[in-house]
Amino acid sequence: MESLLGFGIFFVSFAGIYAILALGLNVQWGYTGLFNIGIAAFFAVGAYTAAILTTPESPNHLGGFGLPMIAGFVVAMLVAAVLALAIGLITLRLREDYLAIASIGLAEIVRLVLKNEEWLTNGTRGITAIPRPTSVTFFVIVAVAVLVTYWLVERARRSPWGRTVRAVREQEQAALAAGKNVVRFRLEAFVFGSALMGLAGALYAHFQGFVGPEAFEPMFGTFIVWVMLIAGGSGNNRGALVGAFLVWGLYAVTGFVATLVPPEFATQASAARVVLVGVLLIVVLLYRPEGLLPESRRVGPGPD
Amino acid sequence: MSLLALEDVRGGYGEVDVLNGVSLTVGEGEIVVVIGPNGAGKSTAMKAVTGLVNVRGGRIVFAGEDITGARTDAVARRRVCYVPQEKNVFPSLTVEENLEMGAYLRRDDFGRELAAVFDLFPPLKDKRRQPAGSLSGGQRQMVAMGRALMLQPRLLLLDEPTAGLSPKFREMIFERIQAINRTGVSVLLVEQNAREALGIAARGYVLVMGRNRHEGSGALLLADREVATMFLGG
Amino acid sequence: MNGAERSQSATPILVVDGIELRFGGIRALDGVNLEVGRGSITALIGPNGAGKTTLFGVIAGFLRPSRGRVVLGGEDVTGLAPPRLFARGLMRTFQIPAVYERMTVLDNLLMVPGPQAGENLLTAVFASRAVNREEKAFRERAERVIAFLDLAPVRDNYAGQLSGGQKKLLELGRVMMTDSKVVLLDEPGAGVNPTLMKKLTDSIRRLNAEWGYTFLIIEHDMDLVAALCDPVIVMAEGKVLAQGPMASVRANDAVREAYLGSRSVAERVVAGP
Amino acid sequence: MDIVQAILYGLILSSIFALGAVGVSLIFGILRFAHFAHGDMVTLGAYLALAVVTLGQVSVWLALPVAVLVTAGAAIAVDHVVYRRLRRTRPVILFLASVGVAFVLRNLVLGIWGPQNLVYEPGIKLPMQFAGLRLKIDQLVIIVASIALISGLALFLRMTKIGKAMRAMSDDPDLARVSGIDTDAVVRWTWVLGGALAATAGVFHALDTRLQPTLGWDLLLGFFAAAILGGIGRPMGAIAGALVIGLASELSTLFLPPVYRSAVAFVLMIAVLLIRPTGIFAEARR
Repeated sequence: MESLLGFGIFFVSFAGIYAILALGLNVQWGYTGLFNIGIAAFFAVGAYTAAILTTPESPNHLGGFGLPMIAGFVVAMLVAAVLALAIGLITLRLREDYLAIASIGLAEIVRLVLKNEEWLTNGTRGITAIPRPTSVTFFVIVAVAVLVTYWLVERARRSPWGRTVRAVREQEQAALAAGKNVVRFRLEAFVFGSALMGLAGALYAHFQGFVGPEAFEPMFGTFIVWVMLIAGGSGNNRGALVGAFLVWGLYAVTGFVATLVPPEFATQASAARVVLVGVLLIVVLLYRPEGLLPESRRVGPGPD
Repeated sequence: MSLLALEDVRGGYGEVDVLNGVSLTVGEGEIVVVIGPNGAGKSTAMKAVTGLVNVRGGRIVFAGEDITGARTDAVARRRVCYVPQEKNVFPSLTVEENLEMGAYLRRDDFGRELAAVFDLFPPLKDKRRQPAGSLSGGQRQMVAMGRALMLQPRLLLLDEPTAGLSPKFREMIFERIQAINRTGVSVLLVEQNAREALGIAARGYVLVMGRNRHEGSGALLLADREVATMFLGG
Repeated sequence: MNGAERSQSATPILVVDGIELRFGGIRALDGVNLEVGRGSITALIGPNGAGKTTLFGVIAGFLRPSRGRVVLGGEDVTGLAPPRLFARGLMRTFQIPAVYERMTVLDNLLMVPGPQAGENLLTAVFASRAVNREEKAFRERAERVIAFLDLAPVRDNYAGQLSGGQKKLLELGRVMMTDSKVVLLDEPGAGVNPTLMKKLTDSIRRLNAEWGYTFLIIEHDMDLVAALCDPVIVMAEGKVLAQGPMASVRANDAVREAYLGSRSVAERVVAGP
Repeated sequence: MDIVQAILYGLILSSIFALGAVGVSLIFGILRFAHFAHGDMVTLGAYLALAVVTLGQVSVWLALPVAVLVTAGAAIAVDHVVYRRLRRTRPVILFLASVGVAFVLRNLVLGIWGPQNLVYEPGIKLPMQFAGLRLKIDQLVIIVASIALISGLALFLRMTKIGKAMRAMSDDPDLARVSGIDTDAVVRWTWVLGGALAATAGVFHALDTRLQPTLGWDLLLGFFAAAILGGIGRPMGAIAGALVIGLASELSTLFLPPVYRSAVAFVLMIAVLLIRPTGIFAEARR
């Protein structure tokens, strides 16, 4: 019973981190139509920033600041935001597919840096000894973070800002003709979403107590977040939450099944899990492209 | 029996209907012109014949066969050749390659048609190895019509072939249309230059709001006060 | 300024001076000169391909001319980006109505005024009171516009579901959400049924007379032009061919030539009227 | 001398980039979306050849044509099951679906062959030495064969009826239909060519390095960078793009750690986009 509760707390905490990633992506893709397939870059930068800032001194990597967790959260968001600003300034005035290519390139570069710049990140061995609260404390922290994030993005969506970024998504030319600075709105949405992804990274670092480059491979850093948002319902924040918990739940269940498989088939089992997620994405696109909870029609402040 | 008949055709792009009941016929060897204000559905009616538009009601019959909703390449296979108003050439293909694409469905030798097109439009001969995208508007129109002729069409569909052309070019295009027609090709023509078009046509139709408004011989329509009003406000 | 004073006004609000524009090898605009009088409803007519929409693109800052100037309210605005021109009181619509398909009619209207306090992300999230106050004013205006244009039944529908004519009305509604000085309408009458057309012309006339907007309108429907516009500017082949009241333009030989085509071919077959 | 050697290696990489980028560009021109699974199609081709080598006990050169055919068939099958049904939607949806396909393909390979490095034939081949330069026979074959294949493709697009139809459809799909071109057939041909070239690139790259489930993924950015530099949708431009990316990547190893090779391609592409958003080898149109 106790272990079941323990698993429940573990599961919800992990899913909560992905929920924040999915909400961040929703701001970018769901509201604004920005095709970011380099989520892993912002996730990883957030995680490593928090790790470096909060760990005790180590000869293996940059660090020794020993700052409190909250400082890690704030700086992680800032660093992710600055990175997004730089990439956004370059690509957001170009065609939409260029942001896709640039963001995935960024994710690859970040991964290469994490792997190879040992002075900074301790390379493939990763950063250990990141402060780890008890699982219950962490559960509370994640819960608060998810709620605050949800509140923020939902308020943004219902505001005139949310209305204008949707207009930018729908009809760039008309938005221009109505005097909207299209590039500025895109940039804001991109930076906002990326900062949330940085926060998710910082949470992840404290959740695991360890960060290494593998966690930020395209599958877990980017792709699964897309599946969550598309399956849940792009444009809808509740959809993003539902998608995150559902897809992560599915993944966790298959992970449990995989433990029953003899160890010599471990590779096959984990590959099969990813294939399953891929098939899920394709099936959703083919049969329910608007997701489980479609974008709601009524927006704007006031009673709803 | 007429070669082409549209019977109360309704339809349009996506969800919205542009055609609200268009009926017209083209007889064997005839030139028929469709005129009307912008947005009246002239081009859409023509595209409905080629299968590029969703037809939601009515019937389209060509040479006794129902071709409503047929695939676009299947319509071309019946030698119904369509020349769109804009984007009517393959810009990165050479003039000669554009003409070859017109003969795509033919398995026999089409050297004779190639020569005939160059006879009809002499300026193209010198430019045969140039990409069509580098040509002027008038020359593009010649390539576009030439492409359609390569298939030895039974019916030629021309969508505003003189739009944006200078008067000199316009006159020449209209003369060529008559020349093509004299070889036995039926022509359905959508035009803004109503007077010239009606001048060469056996019959004409006036469409308004996706419906037939008037029909009759070219001379009759030219003399009609309402038709005149539509184009010059009286 | 109201409609009664139109065309008599001494200083034109919009001046297009020697605009040239080339696409590839083709000269789409070949030295266009025209003036739009303050408070007028000016028509821009001409055969397809004459360069009318291209000229709109240049005036509204979507296209950069290779030569020439655009002067708005006495200031040279050539090459300014669309948002900057909007801020100076210029609004344009598109030939194919450019509505925000997956947004409601109301939201389509509400997004227009600007800059809005609530468009600042931080203000929007954290200072809701100021935003709400402003929003309330926009909503009232939007509701008036919806009532004016009889769009109430489709107020909460996605704009993508509207008919072509309703989209045209919505575009006009977006104009009404601004305090623009000059409005460029690209074929407001195309694809609009007669009932809506009347609504549309009435609206344009009232907006001109009561709200003080100046209109420059591309239109093919000559009934609409004759009923609504004065003066009429005729373009052909990238140039201005004639301008003046409808009657004088109609009588102009060059215009008849451009519109009806050269008489020679036609006259060989039938005698013209 | 180091520079000349780096250029030589750069040419090998360019050849492989060109084989992939031409496919990406062709698919973009005709199907109008960025095919994200192209890298994993490359991987699939490489491993299919391995399967033929191990099962049939034949040389990799005999296995190559089999791998090419099966990969082309797989590409058509995926199009039939997934992409065909999404053609009426927006390009991003197709792109996203191809991301799904990419992960499925890669993990099928991973599940079947495992994560370890594999080679077609065990043993070390010593490079030939001349004038202080090192080059293996295989590498020479890669360069020559790539040039031959791409010239062949160029001729195919220029001379054959279906090749011209492909260019026509890339220019204007509706006008192609109106001309009587069976656009479904053109789409099938596009996948055949794209798949065949991808499989070849995979076998070549595996010959030059080793087999690895992320082999194609690691090349994918290079394909896109080359295709974009060449002006996406213009297959022959992609060749020039591949040369630039391949050479720049190898030359960068002279002053940067080699692990950043792929990052160089990416940074270079971004730099070019800033200066000329349409790609350097694309003619300015419109």
